[in-house]
Amino acid sequence: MLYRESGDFKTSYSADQQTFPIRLDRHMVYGILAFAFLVVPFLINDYWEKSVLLPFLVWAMAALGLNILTGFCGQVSLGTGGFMAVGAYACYKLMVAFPWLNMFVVVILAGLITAMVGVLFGLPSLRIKGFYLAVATLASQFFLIWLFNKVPWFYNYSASGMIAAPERTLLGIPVTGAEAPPWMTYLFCLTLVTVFAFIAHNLVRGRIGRSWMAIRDMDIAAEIIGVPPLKAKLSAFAVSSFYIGMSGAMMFALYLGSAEPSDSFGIAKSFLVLFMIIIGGLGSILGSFLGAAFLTLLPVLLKNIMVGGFGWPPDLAAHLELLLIGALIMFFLIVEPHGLAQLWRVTKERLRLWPFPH
Amino acid sequence: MSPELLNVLEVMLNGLLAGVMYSLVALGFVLIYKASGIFNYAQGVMALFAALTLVGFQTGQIPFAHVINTMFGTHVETWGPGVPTFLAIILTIGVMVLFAYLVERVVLKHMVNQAPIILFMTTIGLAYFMEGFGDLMWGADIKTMDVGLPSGASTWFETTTASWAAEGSNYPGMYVDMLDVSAAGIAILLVVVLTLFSQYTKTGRALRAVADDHQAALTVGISLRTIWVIVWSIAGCVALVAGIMWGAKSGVQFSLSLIALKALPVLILGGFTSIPGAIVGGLIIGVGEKLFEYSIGGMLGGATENWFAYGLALFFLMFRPQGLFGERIIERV
Amino acid sequence: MAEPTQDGRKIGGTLLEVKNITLSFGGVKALTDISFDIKEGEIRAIIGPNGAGKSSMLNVISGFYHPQQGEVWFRGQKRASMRPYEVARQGIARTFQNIALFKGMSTLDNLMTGRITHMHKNLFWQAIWKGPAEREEIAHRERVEHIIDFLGIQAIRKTPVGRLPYGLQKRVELGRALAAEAKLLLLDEPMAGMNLEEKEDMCRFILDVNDEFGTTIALIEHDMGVVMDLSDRVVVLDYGKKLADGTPNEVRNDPAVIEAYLGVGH
Amino acid sequence: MDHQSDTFPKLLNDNAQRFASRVAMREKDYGIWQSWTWAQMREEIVALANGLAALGFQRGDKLAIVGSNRPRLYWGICAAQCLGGIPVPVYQDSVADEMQYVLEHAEAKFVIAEDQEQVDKMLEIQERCPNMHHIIYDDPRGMRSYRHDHLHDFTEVQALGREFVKEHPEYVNQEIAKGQGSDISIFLYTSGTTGKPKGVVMTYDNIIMTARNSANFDKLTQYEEVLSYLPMAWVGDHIFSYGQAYVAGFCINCPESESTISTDLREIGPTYYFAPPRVFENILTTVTIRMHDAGKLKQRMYNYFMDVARKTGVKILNGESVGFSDKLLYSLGNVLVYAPLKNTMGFSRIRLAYTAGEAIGPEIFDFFRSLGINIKQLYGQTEAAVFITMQPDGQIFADTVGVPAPGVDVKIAENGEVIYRGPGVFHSYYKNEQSTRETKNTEGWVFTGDAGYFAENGHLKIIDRIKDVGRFNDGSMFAPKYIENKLKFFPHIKEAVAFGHERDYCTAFINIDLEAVGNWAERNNVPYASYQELAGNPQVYQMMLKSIEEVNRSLASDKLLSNSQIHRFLILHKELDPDDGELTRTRKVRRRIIAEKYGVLIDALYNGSKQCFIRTEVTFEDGRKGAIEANLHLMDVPTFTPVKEAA
Amino acid sequence: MKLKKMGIALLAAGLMASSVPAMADLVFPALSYRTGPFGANGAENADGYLDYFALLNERDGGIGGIKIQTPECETEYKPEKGVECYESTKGSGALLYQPLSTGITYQLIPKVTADKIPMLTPGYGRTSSANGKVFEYVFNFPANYWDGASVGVKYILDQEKGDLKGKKITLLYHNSAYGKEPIRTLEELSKKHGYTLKTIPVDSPGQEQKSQWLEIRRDKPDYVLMWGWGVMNQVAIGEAAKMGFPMDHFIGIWWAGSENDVKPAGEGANGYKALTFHGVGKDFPIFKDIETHLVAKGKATNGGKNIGTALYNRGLYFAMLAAEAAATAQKIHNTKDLTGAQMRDGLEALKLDKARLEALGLPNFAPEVTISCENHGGSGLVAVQQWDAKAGAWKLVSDFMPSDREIIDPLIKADSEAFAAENKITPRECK
Repeated sequence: MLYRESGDFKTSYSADQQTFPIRLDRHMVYGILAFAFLVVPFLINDYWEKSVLLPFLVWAMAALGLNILTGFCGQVSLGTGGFMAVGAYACYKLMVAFPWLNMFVVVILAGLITAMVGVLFGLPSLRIKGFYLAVATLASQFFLIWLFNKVPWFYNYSASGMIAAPERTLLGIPVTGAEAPPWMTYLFCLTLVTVFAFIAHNLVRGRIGRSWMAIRDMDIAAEIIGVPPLKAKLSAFAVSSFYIGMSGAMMFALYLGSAEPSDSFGIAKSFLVLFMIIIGGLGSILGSFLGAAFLTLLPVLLKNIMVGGFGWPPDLAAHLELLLIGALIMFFLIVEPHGLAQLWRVTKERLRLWPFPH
Repeated sequence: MSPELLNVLEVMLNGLLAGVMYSLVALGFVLIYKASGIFNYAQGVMALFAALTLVGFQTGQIPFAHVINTMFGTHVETWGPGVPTFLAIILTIGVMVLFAYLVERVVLKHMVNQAPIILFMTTIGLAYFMEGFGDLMWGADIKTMDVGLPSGASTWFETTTASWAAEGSNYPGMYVDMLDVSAAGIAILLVVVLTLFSQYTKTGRALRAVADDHQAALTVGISLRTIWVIVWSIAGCVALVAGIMWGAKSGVQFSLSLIALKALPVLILGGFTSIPGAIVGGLIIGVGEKLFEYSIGGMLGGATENWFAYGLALFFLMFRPQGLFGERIIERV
Repeated sequence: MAEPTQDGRKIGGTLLEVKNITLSFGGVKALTDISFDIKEGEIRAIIGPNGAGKSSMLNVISGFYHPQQGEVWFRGQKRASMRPYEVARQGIARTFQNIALFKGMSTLDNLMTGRITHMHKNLFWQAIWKGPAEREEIAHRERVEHIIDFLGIQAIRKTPVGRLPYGLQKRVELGRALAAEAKLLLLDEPMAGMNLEEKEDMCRFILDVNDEFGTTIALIEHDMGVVMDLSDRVVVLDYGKKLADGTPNEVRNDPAVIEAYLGVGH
Repeated sequence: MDHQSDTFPKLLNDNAQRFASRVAMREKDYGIWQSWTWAQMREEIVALANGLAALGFQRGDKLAIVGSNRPRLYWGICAAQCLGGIPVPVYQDSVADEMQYVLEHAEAKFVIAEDQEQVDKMLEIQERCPNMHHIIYDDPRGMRSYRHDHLHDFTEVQALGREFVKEHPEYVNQEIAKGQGSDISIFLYTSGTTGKPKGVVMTYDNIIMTARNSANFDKLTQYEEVLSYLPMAWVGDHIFSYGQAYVAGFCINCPESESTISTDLREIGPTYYFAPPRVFENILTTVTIRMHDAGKLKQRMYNYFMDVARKTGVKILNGESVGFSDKLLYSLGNVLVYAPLKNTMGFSRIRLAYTAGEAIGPEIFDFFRSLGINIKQLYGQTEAAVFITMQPDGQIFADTVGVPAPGVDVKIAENGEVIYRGPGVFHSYYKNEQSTRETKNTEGWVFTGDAGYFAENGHLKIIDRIKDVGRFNDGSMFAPKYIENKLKFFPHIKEAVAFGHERDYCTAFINIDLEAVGNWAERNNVPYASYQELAGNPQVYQMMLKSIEEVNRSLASDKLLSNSQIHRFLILHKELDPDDGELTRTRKVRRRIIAEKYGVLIDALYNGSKQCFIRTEVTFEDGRKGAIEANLHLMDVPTFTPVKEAA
Repeated sequence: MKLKKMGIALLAAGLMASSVPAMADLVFPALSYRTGPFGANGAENADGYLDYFALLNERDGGIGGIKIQTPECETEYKPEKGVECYESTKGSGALLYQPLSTGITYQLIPKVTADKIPMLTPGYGRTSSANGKVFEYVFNFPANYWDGASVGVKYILDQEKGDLKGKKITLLYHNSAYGKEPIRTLEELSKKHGYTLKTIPVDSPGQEQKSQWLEIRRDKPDYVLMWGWGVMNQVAIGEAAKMGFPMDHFIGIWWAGSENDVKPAGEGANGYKALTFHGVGKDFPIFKDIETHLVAKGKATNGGKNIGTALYNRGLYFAMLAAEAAATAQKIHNTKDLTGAQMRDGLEALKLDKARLEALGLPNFAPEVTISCENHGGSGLVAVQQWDAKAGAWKLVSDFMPSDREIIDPLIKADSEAFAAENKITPRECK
């Protein structure tokens, strides 16, 4: 209905394979980005920052990462929480050891460190496949959490074993710590997520992305046409862990401000991110965002409606919330097993064909 | 025998018994996976739900009392003294069968031919749903599970083993929990019953056929959907057994659902499709993690069991990627 | 050296040679002492009844199976035991008996994946995209577009291959192998399961590929008629052993072949 | 335009300077729209011209163009004209024999063929065309093993030209300068409903002046986008995609292939568009069918807003005043229905669309106009270089074809025939003095062969071919085409043939539209295995009956034609097909052939029988011949008493 | 299109925190956790907390005549949810936060300081926040984990007649930040008292403790201290009982001292001890008020089914501390409506003596509490309670004993100073 594609034709390959080939999509994305970068910072307050926007951005980053591994390369991982912890602790150690280091650099370095750890734990994927791999990645989840709990060096021997983000500034404005204004942390995360979402898109549309997808769709055929499985799988683990590490770093330094391994990065987080990409859509960048939005916003929404709106006792609401989320997840998987991204694709297709049904 | 050796034996014995407890949970996973290819993450929550239901019947709780009270401002809690344990178990089995039926009707029916990971995720959704549902139905407080199983240290075993130790070593004897022993007994019974069931009943044979070939099963004359209901019912009963055992250890509470995490390494080690695998896997994991904690864990600062179980399973997988007893994955071009 | 055939194609020297290949799976012999060669520019067929070891032979050449005995010589050099992707990088491409396309990708992406051995821009450039990576992508896109044009699959360029009918999938798979611009193209039953029209199309494509690009082709086929029309030389396998080797005419008149293959009334 | 270049090569030079960086041509190829600016296109054409010269192409030589709309073939036309040669575009779907006649008749020395398929045809007829020296092909696919000395790859010819120009740098420029407006520019062969095709000889003045006049009439600019998909041999394409493009400097877009035209149309979104009525009809049919599949709510929305559009859309387009609420409703409809609909059809950007060749159904005409698509009718023929009459903006009527085009005089001869003269009037029929004299009198008036009259508002109305207009036995007028058109306005009727000349009453053959009726069958669970079975279905008969009754009702109200009500009809068991000679290539009914072939059926229609057996020869797509047999039902239709006062 | 916009507007509205109480009320947000693995404990605690404020509203018309609002927010014991709860309630004029989770406490420490809303974490949270000079808005009186550890050892010392030389004490702890809290104190104390300390971690959730308890069985320690949480407690107590470990030598921290922890073990748990910093049982006058003003009117939270449990009493006590501080603040600032900073002043001037407790209907329920600007941690008086399985009730078996300040104060000082240095906080001067 909204699409006017007539006359929107491509005269070069670079136009044909651009990120948003349809003009309206492009304009919509520009609009959303402009809104997110130029308008939201003026509207944001603590509540929106901490309850809605930062969690969304942090989880979107993690979902991007896991989607690269699971959605694009077909390797199911339940070690996300552990890798986020690596990112968080790497970030903490870097912040403490190099207080002068720019926060962007810190987060990216934390991601790189996580990428290395990811490669290490990705090695079994060469032999183990499917659910066996999924469960095997739990080994990394449990081991990493145990490690960060056990080795005091990671938490700088603090009495409690908690790590807390010291204040760091960017352009003279605090970006971590309690004094950081909401718009600053928001913009920081938004910038990272935006940039790396585009990078993720670039990766998946090119040679590397295709080698991942080839492995995902049919690994033997992929190898026989010249995709080295070792390189493809490990690069997927590396890139995926890089993103997850950054999200862990963001979660620790900007969103929560402090962290403790089992509370903040437990196995529940691994499942949560996996859910995000499945509800959102495997193998879809957009899906990562939709999934993250769905699963971070839905509970807040349900809670506000049930407790705030209907005035039900919080415990009842909490149980009901769990029940509803479970039911909604099942409902979505039944209705559209390929996730919200597919739902959007179908909707878009219908809008493009409007008023025709097909 | 030296006390050290006896200590090792004691650790191993307890490891074996702990392993049986893991197997009890893993068994439910295997049953469903074998028949339908669904990796049912909700198995742990099913155990919790079954245990909650059992206790609820035993103590005569009114389901959804809290909801009713909130909505109508009443103060109902129980409807009476509860029913005898045996009857409660029967009733609970009934509930689990009903549950299996509903799961098939409402959820699985729509999920035929979906990718395994989607099915897996659906069961996690189911797990969330049941956690919420169980809490709403029976309340979130911790309940005591008592079905009259023996519990506590076996003094007979303690004194017997104490005599094995060298004179004067002041060895107290080996510890073994009667609950664990009875769990092992029940597990054996369960496996025997399941084996007999699958060997000597028509339904059982159909189940085996389904595991081998979905098409073939249809020719046996039982619809796939019926088979799914049966399998989920059986898995529900297995979950009830696991719930009773684990509930007796820790009380019936939310954490009971987390036993699924203890069963996962057992599963990958034994193979998703093998009932003997679930048993042997459980034993290996149980002994392995206990021995590791006993011998090396302390040096690493302890609490190694959680990850070591997975590490051990991973180690086995490197040699057999389909698990010890799993069906061999054949790669074809 | 090069001798033109009657229709003006050039057949050159030996491109690939297998020598005394023996392959067994846990005691069951799939191939016994097989030797033959493939000359540059020719269409070489491997035929034989079901279970004759044709696919195993192809799998040996493409590095998926490693024979217990025997050697594979490619472009005049003895080949070490290789992983399949290394074989691909040497310039051997193939299709599969049961279509092995990447179902989640579009036709275009499947063909682009075929060019993976020719693309080299690293992760960094890929991440930035604008610049070298995009240029490389476009350069290869152009070549792939020519293959799309060649195979007449423009209309399904951006369709996910999972949605295509069987015949088209086969064509896309051929396209993917072509995209690799390999020296040697192995086709595993390219016409299996096709109707007459599709078979004719596929024959045309195979001949055209050989003709236009001068690609050497080795193919396995069940349909004797097709093979005889298509190929320059035929090797016949039966129960893992070589029965005959020669031009279609020679093979057709070989008594052993008649006995083992034609005699059974296919 | 201050300067008045009088030949296309000169216009090309002008455009290459005026619009150097504007895109002159695009072609969908290798997945994207490959583009050439005017400057680039000139370079290509000049290289080709030089190449042709190098191969020995002389002034006055003929260059046949065989193939579908490809840039290179268009370049071939201009390249030949550069050298003072005469391009002869040929209908590409003609079989070899038909081509042979044209090529031989035109004495074509050079051929530019599109691909292997066309080259094969050329090679087949080569021996019978002794003049044909060189065949140049555009697409080398599959032609590696062709070993013929006179076969040239297009790029090789251009390469040859680029060499040639080094030695003769001024040759082509000189040749271009030699050309003048009165020179022959092109031969356009008419398909001809009867007999052999005639080669219409056109001068540069004919084409260029007509193109210029019409471009001014409709204010065409260099910003237009046109999709060229109609046969290059047809005068319409030559004017719209060549003449007007060179004059106005706008861009021509060639589709990827015939099968992708609708996609390509949608992608390009032309601003200026020509299509025969049947194309618009097909579009409407498709729209209707696709909307049938939509949900209830959507259908109701669509129907509601289409009603709104019919009420106000046409008025808005005609510049009439419309109430505010209607305007508001229309703009809402525009968001929800019209604009998306135009988008899916590829008409979002359309500024001007023309239709001609046949009468267009008023419903179809109004449908498009109510959506805001400025579709107009024109009346023309090859001999006039298209334009005889055109509809000026704001004076659009479905049943008339407009006022005389700029510079054209039109009048009605005594016998009712429309005659005209003007700048576009053709030079002559090639090698056919007699026909030329028969068609064009000494004063320059050309006989159209159409019967028509001027309505009160000064617009021309065409009834039928003058020779087809017959008389019933009672002496009243019988205009078969008029009746057939009325029938064909129903979406489920694809073709109709009316009979009645020298008979007592009117009868008709009906061809069902497989797409429309098939869709209906699917929706109503009517099983059918073949076209024949569907055509014979009693329910289908009932459907047709209803439509024909409606036609009768409307005919009854026309005082001239009330006698033409259809009394009996049958549904043909096979589609009328150009391959069987039943239709012309432009899908006009060949009455004589049909009358011969289906004489049995016609007799049956008049002898009152209820059934009739028929056996027909058919030609299959691959050229094989066969026969089909059928037992057809004949059906009576109620007729109405003529209304005295025409409504 | 329009639908979509409406959807977005609805979504935005739904995401906004919707409860905005009248500003005139005193707001004490209740961050509770009633679901998840620890939900059973959280529910009891929250019931006590809410009931006390409800009682004040019903009986006294609030504090100083101003009604109290207690918007409840479910944290699920998760840090992120806690932060969300904090952000969604702080705008409504919240006076004091009691997050009931150490994890959430850590998230909130910098935030409450920035927002100038005091936070009270009795018996949990960051131990070194007892230093009021550094932690201006964070309070953790009346006792913290280190007090607990110290008093635990002191109680053992009393049991062993003042001599711990050669004795073996084992700490069984939840392998998390919380569980590791007492280790340093116990190590320091072992140096002082000469006992051998062994620490055994249990990984969360702790359903399987065979290894740990076999180890304890082999080691035969004289005492086992337990820093457990959730299912770990129930399993540990069960295992101890089955192995025949003398239950009266098994002492848990106050978070391992609820009815929930002991009941599943049945008779076996008899004699198990736990630390506490407040009284147990229903034997206080205030429960009569609760009965008449709440239960009878159907206003008790959850139908009053948790009244009198250890954790209910704790919630009650937490609420009472808050209410008293608010009353104090009202007195100091001579205003009815309070701000966060005024509330802080109230907390710092809080004085709860025997008389006041009696007046509140809680005679001898807890030791005296005196808070000051420097001392946000209170006196650290802790008692021991013991489980009587037959009666199904806890009873106090010791007095409220002071912790070993010699050991603890330097630890607090060191940790808080490190925190100050790390976060560039200049400790404030206290008048």
